[in-house]
Amino acid sequence: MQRIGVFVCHCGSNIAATVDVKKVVEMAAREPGVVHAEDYQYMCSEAGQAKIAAAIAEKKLTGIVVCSCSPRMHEATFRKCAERAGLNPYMVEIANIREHCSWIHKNMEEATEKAVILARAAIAKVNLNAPLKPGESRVTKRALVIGGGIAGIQSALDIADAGYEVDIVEKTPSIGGRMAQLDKTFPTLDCSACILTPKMVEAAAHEKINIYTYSEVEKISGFVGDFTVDIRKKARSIDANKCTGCGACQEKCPSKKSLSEFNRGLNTRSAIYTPFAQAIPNVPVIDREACIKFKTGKCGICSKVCAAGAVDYEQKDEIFTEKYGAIVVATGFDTIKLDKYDEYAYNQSKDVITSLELERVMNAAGPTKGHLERLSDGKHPEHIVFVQCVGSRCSDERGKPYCSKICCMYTAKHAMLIRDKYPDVKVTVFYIDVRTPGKNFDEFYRRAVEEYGVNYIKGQVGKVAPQPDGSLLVQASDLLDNKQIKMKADMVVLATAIEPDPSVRPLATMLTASIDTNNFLTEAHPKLRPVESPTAGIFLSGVCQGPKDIPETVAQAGAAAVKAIGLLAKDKLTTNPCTAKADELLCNGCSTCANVCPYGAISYEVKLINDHGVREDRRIAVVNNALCQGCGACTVACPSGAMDLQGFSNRQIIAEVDAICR
Amino acid sequence: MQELINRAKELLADGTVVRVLGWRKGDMDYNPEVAYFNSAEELDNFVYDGFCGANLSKYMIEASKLEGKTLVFLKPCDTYSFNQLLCEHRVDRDKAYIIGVGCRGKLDIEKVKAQGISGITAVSGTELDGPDSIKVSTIYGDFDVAYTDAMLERCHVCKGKEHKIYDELIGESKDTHDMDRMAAVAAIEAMSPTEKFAYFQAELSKCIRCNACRNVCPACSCRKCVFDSTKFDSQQKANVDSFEEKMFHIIRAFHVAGRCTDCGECSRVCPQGIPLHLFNRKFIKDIDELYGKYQAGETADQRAPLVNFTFGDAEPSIVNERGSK
Amino acid sequence: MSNVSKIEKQAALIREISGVNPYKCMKCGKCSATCPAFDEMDIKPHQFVSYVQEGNIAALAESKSLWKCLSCFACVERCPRDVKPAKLIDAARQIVEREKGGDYLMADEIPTLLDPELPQQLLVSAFRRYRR
Amino acid sequence: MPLNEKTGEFTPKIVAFCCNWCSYAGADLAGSSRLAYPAEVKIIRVPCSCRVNPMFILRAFEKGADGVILCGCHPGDCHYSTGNYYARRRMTLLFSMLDYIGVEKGRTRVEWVSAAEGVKFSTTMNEFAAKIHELGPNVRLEDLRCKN
Amino acid sequence: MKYSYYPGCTLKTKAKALDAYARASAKALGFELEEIKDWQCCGGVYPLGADEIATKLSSVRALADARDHGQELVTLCSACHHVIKRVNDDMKNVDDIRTRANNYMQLDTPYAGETNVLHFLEVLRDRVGFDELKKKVVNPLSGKKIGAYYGCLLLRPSEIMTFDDPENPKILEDFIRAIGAEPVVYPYRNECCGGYISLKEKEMAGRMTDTIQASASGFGAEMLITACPLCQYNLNQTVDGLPVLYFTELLAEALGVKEEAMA
Repeated sequence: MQRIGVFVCHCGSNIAATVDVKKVVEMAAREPGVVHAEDYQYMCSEAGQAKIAAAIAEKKLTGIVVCSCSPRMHEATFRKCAERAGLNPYMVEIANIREHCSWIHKNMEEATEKAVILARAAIAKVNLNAPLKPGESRVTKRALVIGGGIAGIQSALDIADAGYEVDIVEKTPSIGGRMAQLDKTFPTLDCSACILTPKMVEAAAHEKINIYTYSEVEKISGFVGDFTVDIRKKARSIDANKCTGCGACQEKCPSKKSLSEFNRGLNTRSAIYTPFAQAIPNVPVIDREACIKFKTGKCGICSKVCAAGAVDYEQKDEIFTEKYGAIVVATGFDTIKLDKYDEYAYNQSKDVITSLELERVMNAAGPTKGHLERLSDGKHPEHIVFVQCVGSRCSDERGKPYCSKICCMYTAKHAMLIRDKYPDVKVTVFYIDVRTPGKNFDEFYRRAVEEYGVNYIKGQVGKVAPQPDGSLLVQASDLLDNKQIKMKADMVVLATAIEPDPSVRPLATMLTASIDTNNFLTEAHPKLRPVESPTAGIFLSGVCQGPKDIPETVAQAGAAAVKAIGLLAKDKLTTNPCTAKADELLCNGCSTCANVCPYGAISYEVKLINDHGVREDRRIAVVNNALCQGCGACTVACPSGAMDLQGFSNRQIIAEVDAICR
Repeated sequence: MQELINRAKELLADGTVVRVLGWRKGDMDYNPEVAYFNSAEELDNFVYDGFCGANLSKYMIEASKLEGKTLVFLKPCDTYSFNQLLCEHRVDRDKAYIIGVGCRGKLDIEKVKAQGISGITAVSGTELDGPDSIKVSTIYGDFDVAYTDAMLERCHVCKGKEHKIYDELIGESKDTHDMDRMAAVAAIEAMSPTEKFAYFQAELSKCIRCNACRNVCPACSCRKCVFDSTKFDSQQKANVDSFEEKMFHIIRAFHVAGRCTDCGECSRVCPQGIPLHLFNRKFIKDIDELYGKYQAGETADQRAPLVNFTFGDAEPSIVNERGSK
Repeated sequence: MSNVSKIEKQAALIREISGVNPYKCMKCGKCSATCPAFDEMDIKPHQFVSYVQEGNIAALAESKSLWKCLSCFACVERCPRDVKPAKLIDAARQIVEREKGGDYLMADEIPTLLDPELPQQLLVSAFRRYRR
Repeated sequence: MPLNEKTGEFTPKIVAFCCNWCSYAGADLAGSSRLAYPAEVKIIRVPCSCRVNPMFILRAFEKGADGVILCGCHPGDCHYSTGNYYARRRMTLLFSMLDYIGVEKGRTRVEWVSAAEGVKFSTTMNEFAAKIHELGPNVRLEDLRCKN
Repeated sequence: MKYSYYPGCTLKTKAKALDAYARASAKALGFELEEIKDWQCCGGVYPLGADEIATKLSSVRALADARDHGQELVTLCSACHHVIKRVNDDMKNVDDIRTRANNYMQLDTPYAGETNVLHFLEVLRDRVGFDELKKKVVNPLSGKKIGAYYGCLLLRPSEIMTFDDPENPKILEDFIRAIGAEPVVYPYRNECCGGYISLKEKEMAGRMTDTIQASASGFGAEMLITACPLCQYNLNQTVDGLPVLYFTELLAEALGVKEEAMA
């Protein structure tokens, strides 16, 4: 018989305001096995934990139930507390009477009754608990960073600087990501390339970093400390070891009509190309869909002009497998498609562009060589209208329900840069709210208004109508004046919502990392574990977790790196002891369990079994504790009930069911 | 029948097998028993006729533990069970010498009795090569009964006359399939929830929990049944009907779902005449309709539907559309 | 019935008839930016939401806007918050028309409004829109 | 029959099995967002929806539960990759069998609720509880011997 | 191919041409419009109020009739299309409206949105196909610069009408191309002409049509086409405006059945 202690937490008034904790103590004390029950203001506090430890010692408790917040919050805390007091940590059960009770019910009587039942279920379970001992698994001292933008580069550099091998996998031909496409950065207005390229070079030169561009993650298996990843290196059609990066091939390539991805489709590139001049590696790829050689078998000019003989039309995709201890996801973002927002005439006029396209227009390496001009006719614009919140803060399916966070600031930046360089250009910004929470951010926005004379109007744009004379008629609200405005503009720039890069969806499935309804990766805890995925060993870096600007991205990238380093620094990991275990006397050896095991953790051995005096060789399932992750699929597949899950045994769960239905 | 005995004697004599698993005469013509034969002499009691419905596959679990090979006679439908057991590593292929025996459907004495015939003393003409009607002798005189009229329900919905696994074949099999296997299930599906509940309540209340169904079932072959172990706090042997009616048979059917070959032994042996196969067939029907046709025991290396999935499987809510109106 | 409870009832009725939750509005003004009849309206489309939120139904009922709204659904289409201002306006119009004497079109007005080309559907729809 | 002693109203017993990674966290989120659902719903934490044995569900009914709901990660998002796919087949067949023996539809349900779907968790539980209220007490599966 | 056909009030009176050209063209294109028996006026305005039932019943009647004939329901007038399509959506998706409407109607088989409602233009695009139509054109309207006027009713609310991109539609432009003419795209083709208010607020409606007309002619259109008798009437009120024609008239002309249609 267990000797159980029950500890009911008030959580200040979080629990105590709706649950009569005294009553819970009183009722729990009557349950079988319970020899001690008490309540306290904050069980998780030092004093609360001291009470638990004292009771364990004094009452010689063999198991405890803490009625408090979610086990996802403090189970680990109370387990550690029990362990310090000499009790096996797996003899602790939590009754969640906060998130699942006091916070959702208003009626005290009802909530108290439910809390009592939840406590009862936990007591029934702990009566059947057995001490468990965690196992150990090894840690592969190598990290994988998925995505080679500023987030991935920063995470990789930090991990590599700590002395661990890092592989960066980037799906495009060069690292650099979105930041490489930006012209200037806020709120300092320094040049994006000037601060990014040194980082790219540093990553490329780092002896601990391997960069796999034009590559994608194909398959991921394993678990924290021991992931096995298949990476596909797409055929570049160029031998990177031979290529000198001279650029002759690109110059001579006759197929020059493909839209440049790097310049957001605003101009074209050759079929053999490096996305931009500072690309790393400076090795081109052949776009096989556009290449004349691949389409018709004729041409081959690039091969002829390549002095190094690097062009290899026969190159094939290559898949290699590598093991990693930690994975950092840094897949970044893209702007949403504007197909469903044609009231802004994005598809009807070349002079309506997104902000990211404006970055390319403003950039010296962009389609207009950095001259601000209309893309339709090359004319210098007299008036530019910026529209905020295009697709952000939308509750319908056209857009995104969240604030994209960076638009207010980059719009202020664009407005300021334009007014600075071209004082003759009038700039109007239509906004719903100007959101500038950040260091020097509001000051920056105010400078745009006060020093640069940018005209901010509160109100949304309803329609952009292209006019026969080539101008754009912008119809908008001025809410402060309660007017409808119609103004002519030469260009309209849309602050388009950002969304996670679509590649993150299949990746999350491979990683078994959870993802929210907007396809942002979910963090383990929104406040306390913001850079970790709930899936152990997966860390989040940059916009894949939520909208953020460059300094925030870099900060998070560093934080993710530190978490990864903390993992890689360990030689062994303690494993979850809640693993499956087969009862040898009951096992049929039928292999049903192995069929459903996602980890290949179950194997079969022929063993001499003594079954009530009958000795015979039997085929028996054996679970590898280092591989088993404790899902329990095998326990239900097992027809005889031989396979059980420690910590969540059949009898424990049934005891909970019984306690609830009593 | 003599051919089987002769062949068995040969195999015993040349040492291919050390024992024979078959049927021997029972106290009446219509209840032969499953038996081991260890010598040529013992084989004199061997019988193979229309009443040898018993599926010998399950006995091969124990036979697989014995020294030497066992000769086992399997009817076409029994071979599915053998394959399924092989798939689950419960029988040892190397310990079995399988003679696939011909079958023209097996008989059910209850079907004879249901025709108003009582006081049965003997039944003849049930051999594989026998006539189209059997002769039933009773204390009131002799009666002729058409062979098919005395056949087990399962033979009317026979899976086919082909043996799925064997070492050699003796005897011709006949196609006896002349009914829709799922008709009875579909009829129940069409009832209202109240009718369904009443139907099963009435049938299952007859259960005396003798465990014959469990013991005969080739899929129900666990070393220890969950109903006898402490693992689920579900051990209960006392016959208290409210449990039997609602849980035991559902759990049993679920445990064999995807593994049941629909051999029909459960219903054949039930002393209370409960149509237990209707549970198993419901699962088979659902599996066929939701996850694609699947026949357990078709081969020995299939992946059973409950340890398998596709990404596009139906959601459980499909039951709301498919189930009772 | 007290005045307060009548207002509350009417505001609730507007929410019910329109099926619109005015609290979803984030006051971006896109409806008013979109509205082709904006200049003719005394209470502007985005203000309708505030009036319903505040329960100022009397002002809505007297508003010219009820009769100026074109029911063109441009605001419904473009509203990023799915508030559907046109439905609010229509609901307010319903409330006025359903009260005795609220009709905006009288049968004896018709002859003076007709012209030879005028399609039938304009009369039919005017009756539907302006009368109960 | 679980009638409220004071009001005489039917207060059902509802067991909700929630997987640790998605749905239990979704329930936590419903809690921290203060999204109410009836106190009749009691949650049992399991590592994965595939841990739920049909016997647990039958057991709950036998012991007098009026409704049982299983919540897990959305298909494709299982923390253990494939657990919910097995659970989906098992529950589909079990529910179909319960329907076959005449148990009212709607006493059982499976819903995929992610860690981010606090709202969905709460709405699901509200709907499910309403459905159980509509169906009334479970008399067909309850084992009378289990009553005190 | 046979479709159930709902003409609506105006097509029997002031807009007879819209109807006649459509029928003749349909014949030329190999499909038939079978007029629903005893159809009633749709009311011209979709009743927005969630509590309005009676005003939706005439649409339900037409929809159920098409369902009973196992046919898709084709409309021609934009207003009828709008009303019937939206009522159909209510019957399919709004439990309360479906239940109450069926209670009123007492049909042999209750109606639950089974019928597929198609505008004549959708038949041309999705059933006939513009490529196919192009092949059947005998009298291409080459050189004609035509502005399409969509108006509101066909496009919005787009989630229910699912007719075309509500902000940048192209079905009429594709149609214009198919009959050999040149489409003129102008930004006000999906802005309201004020048709509904043109009875009581003539001046206001006039200002709206002026904007549309000016925009279209500014981009070089020589004429406007529309599917809506109300728009056609209203847009024609602009003094010295572009001529406004029904799209079916041009279709019949291109197919060479114009005379036959009016015979």
